[in-house]
Amino acid sequence: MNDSFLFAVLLLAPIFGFLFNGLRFKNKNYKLAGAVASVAIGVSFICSVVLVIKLVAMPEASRAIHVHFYNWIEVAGFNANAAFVVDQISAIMILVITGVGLLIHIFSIGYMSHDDRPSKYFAYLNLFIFNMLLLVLGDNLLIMFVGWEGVGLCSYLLIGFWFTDQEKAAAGMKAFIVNRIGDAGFLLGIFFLYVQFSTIEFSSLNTLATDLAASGPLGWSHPLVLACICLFVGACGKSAQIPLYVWLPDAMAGPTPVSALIHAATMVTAGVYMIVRLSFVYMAAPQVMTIIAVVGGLTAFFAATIGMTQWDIKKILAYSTVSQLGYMFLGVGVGAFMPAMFHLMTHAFFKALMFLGSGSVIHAMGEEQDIRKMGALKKAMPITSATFTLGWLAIIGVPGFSGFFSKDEILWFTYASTQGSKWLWVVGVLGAGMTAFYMTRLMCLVFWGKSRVPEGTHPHESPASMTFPLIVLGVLSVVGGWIGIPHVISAILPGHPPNILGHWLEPALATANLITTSAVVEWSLMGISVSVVAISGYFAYTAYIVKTDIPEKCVKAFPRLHGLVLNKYLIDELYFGRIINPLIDISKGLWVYVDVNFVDKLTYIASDFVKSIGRLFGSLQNGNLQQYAMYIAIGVVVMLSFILMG
Amino acid sequence: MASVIAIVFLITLIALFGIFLVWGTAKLGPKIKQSSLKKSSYECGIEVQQSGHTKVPVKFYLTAILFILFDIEIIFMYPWAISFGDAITNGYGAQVLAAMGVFILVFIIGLLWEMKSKALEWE
Amino acid sequence: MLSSELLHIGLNHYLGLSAVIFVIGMLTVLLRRNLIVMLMGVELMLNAVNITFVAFSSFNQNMNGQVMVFFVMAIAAAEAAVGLALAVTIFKHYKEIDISAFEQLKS
Amino acid sequence: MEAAIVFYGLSFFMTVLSLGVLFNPNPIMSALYLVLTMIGVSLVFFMLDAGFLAGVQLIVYAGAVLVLFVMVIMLFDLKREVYTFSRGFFTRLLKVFTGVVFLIILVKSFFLVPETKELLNSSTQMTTKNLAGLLFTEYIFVFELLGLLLLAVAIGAVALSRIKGGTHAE
Amino acid sequence: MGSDIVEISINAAKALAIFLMMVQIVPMLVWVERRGSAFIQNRFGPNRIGPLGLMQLIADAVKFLFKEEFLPDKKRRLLFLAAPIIALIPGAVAFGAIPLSVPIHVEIFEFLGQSWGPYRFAFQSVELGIGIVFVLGISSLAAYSILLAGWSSSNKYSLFGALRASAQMISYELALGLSLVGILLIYNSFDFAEIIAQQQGSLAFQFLGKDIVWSFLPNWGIFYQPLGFVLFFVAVFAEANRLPFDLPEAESELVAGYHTEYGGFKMNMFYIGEYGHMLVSSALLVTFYFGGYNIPFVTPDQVLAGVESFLGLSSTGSSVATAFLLHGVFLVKVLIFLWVFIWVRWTLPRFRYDQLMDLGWKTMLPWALANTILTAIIVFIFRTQWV
Repeated sequence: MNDSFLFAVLLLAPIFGFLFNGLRFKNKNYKLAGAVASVAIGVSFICSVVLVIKLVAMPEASRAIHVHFYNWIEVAGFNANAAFVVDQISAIMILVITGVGLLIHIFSIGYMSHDDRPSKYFAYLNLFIFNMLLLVLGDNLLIMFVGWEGVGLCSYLLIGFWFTDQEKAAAGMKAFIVNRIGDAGFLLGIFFLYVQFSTIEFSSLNTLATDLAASGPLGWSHPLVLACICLFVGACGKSAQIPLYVWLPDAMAGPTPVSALIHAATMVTAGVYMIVRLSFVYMAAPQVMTIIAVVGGLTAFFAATIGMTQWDIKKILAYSTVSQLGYMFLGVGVGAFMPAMFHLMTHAFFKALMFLGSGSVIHAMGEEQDIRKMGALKKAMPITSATFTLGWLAIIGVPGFSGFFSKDEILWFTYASTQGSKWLWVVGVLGAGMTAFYMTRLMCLVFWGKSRVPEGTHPHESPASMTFPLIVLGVLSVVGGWIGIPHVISAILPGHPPNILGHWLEPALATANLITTSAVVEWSLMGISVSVVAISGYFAYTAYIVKTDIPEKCVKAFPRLHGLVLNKYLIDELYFGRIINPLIDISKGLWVYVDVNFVDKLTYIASDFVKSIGRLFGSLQNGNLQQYAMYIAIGVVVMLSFILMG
Repeated sequence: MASVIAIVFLITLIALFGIFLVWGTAKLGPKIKQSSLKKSSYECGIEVQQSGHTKVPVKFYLTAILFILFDIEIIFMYPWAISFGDAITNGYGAQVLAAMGVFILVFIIGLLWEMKSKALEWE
Repeated sequence: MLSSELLHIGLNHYLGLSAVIFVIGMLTVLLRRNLIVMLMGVELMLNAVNITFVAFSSFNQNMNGQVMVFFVMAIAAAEAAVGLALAVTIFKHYKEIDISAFEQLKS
Repeated sequence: MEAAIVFYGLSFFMTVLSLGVLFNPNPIMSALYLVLTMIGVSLVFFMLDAGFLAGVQLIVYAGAVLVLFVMVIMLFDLKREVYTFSRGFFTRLLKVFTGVVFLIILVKSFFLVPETKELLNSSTQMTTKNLAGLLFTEYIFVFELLGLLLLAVAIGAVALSRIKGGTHAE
Repeated sequence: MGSDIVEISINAAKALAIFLMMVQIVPMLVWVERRGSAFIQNRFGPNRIGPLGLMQLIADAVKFLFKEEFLPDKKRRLLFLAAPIIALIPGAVAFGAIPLSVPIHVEIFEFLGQSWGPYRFAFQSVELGIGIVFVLGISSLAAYSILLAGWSSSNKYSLFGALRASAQMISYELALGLSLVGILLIYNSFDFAEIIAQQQGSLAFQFLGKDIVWSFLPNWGIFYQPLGFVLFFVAVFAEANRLPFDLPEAESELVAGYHTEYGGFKMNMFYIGEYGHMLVSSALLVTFYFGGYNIPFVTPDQVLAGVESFLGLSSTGSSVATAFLLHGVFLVKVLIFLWVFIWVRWTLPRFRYDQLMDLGWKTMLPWALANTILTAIIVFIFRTQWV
């Protein structure tokens, strides 16, 4: 089967699903809608698997399948054509998107059984997958941008899915607007790149960038540097980094599978994927890399602190996503492109798992999201709690699980890379510790400990269609780590399992040059991080299971700090106060003075003038026959006099 | 130009003669006392019933209109009649006859229609 | 002093006469209120035009002018016929022939 | 010499008569003035050597059209009109003014006409036979059309006379 | 009217003479009519005043002059007086246009020490290139006198009479015009003189190239246009409102038609108009169908030659003599027709009005059209050289 057919099916299957469901919005039959959507995603999953297999079969050097459908825009030198490419990086991404997507589709069939608009939901979900595939497979920045926007749209549609609820609709709006700000940055970045290289294809961009980098360091005002900064702003918008992260916690207003798919596995990783895609371009601008690393580290630490004080299960997971993304950007910032991709994949598995788990918990608890009203769900929901525990172990980085390998690799690169710095490593480790603390806190309050479930609700295990994806994701979050075992660990393991992922991605990515250190240093660093994680985990366990009064004492010890953190550092209020409200006031003022008084007045004057002329000529027609004859006579006389005079 | 003078002379002559006669009768006749009876219109001696606005039949003006139209069609025939002899001698007698045939046909149609539509039916 | 130009009747004299009659006809149409007199005004204007036609045709020795007069007469007669037929129908309806009677077609 | 006398006399009479048509309040009188004007026009045609046209003018206008006018006036029994001219002094003034300006323009335009030859008296070409010849060669189409026009007018007039009110005007 | 004083005066005298002739004929006709009708009705007629009642006419004329005037009220008086005058004009002017005889040629002669150039006097008051159309035009003006008479006498019945009379005149004018087309087709000219010139000698016409001469018949119009003659004859009667068609002003019908209100000489003027119209009609009949002033089988030139050789007068004298001789012939023919007019009046009953109008529109007009078409086809067949 030739490539273009495969690509076509891969891309068009979700579209077909979208159209099928889209045209029957009002239909309440969720089974049919869900089935069709899942089948569509299944088909594209199979296509992507086939593609990856073909890719693997190709020789290592030129591992890329390129397909060109038609040249989309061809204007005086600038041409962007609808062409797609699958190479090592995008292979992983499409597998993750379609794979995780498929599982989430299956999960949401059960989840959306009570909803009255299932087909609309599935239509949006399919559209989202299509756009995500566009973003990932596009061979030039413009196609990526189209996907970028599409994804933003779908996230808005899905977050505000229950738009009847004012607050949820506002959350959708907020997500969309913040994304738009990021997209603006992304667009500027594309322009700068075009200005610099007059092409927007990734392959040519990367080669040109490396030649440019070879010719010496670039100043701050160099277009390439500016491009990187703007692109990074775009990435922040999409992947919720420091300035533009505010939308992600509120995005929890959407259905949980949405959060799982969009705000854990795929969309939020788009920023990371973009930077990894343009790794050589970023390598040419080291100063931007440091900015990214610093922002990534801060976001990781900062989000983790907020995560500790939250009571809503989904909010905790949201902040944990923000902090994990912070780790990925930290990795990318220090040049650890391969570990960042690795962490991205593993994070996709265990975060999707946890979200779905929380989904089934909420589903079981009758839409109750406050963990203070949960507890001891282990007995009521064995499968969910078991798989959730696997995810917990992965995320805090217990050795042997996927989270450990990827996060540790990033921390090692932070320490070892010339780009990185010791302080960043320390921040990273502290972040990891706090992650361990709030995740354990979550586990204690939800699954272990005493049951604080109110009388009305009786938690029960979710049906098979919801638990099956949980199991698969559980296995993946464990197994996912083994394909990218760092060499230092593989050295001591029997059989020296090779770093498959590393070899796979190595030709396509740039890598930071690490300072040579002995294995001992690496082991010791690993030891420190594991011990920090263990201590904070134990501390959380004791605080929330054994002696439950510790949290109150901490709160009383630092009341103001706790209040501040609880209210998410009043970031939202800051934004509203400083930016949004003044903007509204200005526009209201403009409306009153300029529009109402000036522009309207003008139009009224014009219309009155025309009306008066109309009335003037109207009076000419008074039915008197002779008057008409007189007008004719006058006309003739005037005309003749002109002829004679002229 | 000469004929115009002759016509004008003739018309003035006749008009003067007429005026002379009318003037003569007025002057020579006995002086008349205008009495209401004399002024009233002569109705064979029967008392005059002035019936106000007389119902004038519209038929007459229709005759006049049809007269105008058919008169013009006749007048269109005069130049044809005059030049028909020469047309024949010059050789295009046939075409002229044909053209005139069409014209006369239209005339006949008008006539037939007018007869059939009983436009000139006198009560 | 009868200048020779005035005595010798040229084309312009006839055109002058026709112009005068035309204007009088026009004024009749414009000024008189009685519909039938307006139609007479039209007849006057048409006759003035006929005079110009014949004047030009006889001064330029070209028969086209006369043929045109011939046709103008036919059309003028047809027009008068229809005009008066309409006048009669109007008279039947409005009982009076003054044009101020039928001014319904106004904005 | 006598041509000038006749022409000026005739044109004077015709202007006076047409003014009579305009100013006479009694429609029957204005109709009669119009008859005399028509006879005047036919005399002008005689002066211009268009004998046939003069005769046709007499027959068509003086003999047929104006008989219809007089008959219709009698039909309506129109007496002397109370308001002969249109309302509004200024509009009347404007109308007269337009008429006068029109006259001036016409007279001015006559002098644009190139100098014409002497009026040849009854030269050979100007006979009715040539008129007929022209009629049947160049204007044959118009000739047939006019036949149809007259037919149409006949039908129209009869139809008009049949409208409500039957054959008798109240 | 000619270039010098002599020509003008003679022309003027000629016009006056012809007009007086027409006016004189009218009383004579009245006398003939009264005597003739008496003869037809087997009674004497006026014979008291003067031999055979000839002076009766002058007596009537004087009587009419002294009759009392009856005039309508103020506002219609002008039209009331104008009507009889207008009645006069058509008849007289039309008669002036008809050539009564061969034009007179006068050679140069000495008089009062001045030589007066050769003259040519047409034997008619108005010499027109287009005789027929002019006569038709003028005779169509007759309708006005009737309309005005009816209108201005403010008498309901006279108004009706006037409308009926004018309607009748109009419809028969159509038939008249159409029958004339036949004549034009044969003679191809409007001018009376030319038509009469073509009616000289004996009947001769070409047929398929061969010239056929029927010497026993004079070359008159009637033999070319027999149907045309009948139509013309009937139409002329109607035009002049003569008897079978004189219903509109017949005594027994609507009082006296349009001239009920007229008394005295104005009434007489209407009669003058009527008889004048009759005179013109008969003159036209003679000109078109009976060879005008031609003596049958003899051309005017032969007559001129005969007179010259027989009387031996000078050329002007002889041309004057022949002119008057042919004029006499013309008058004889006209008188015959006048007698026919009168004769018909006292023999045929009167038509009812709707019969009269139907005859005009539904029989006369179609027949005239048929005649035109027939003549056209015959002329086409006879004249084209088929060979």
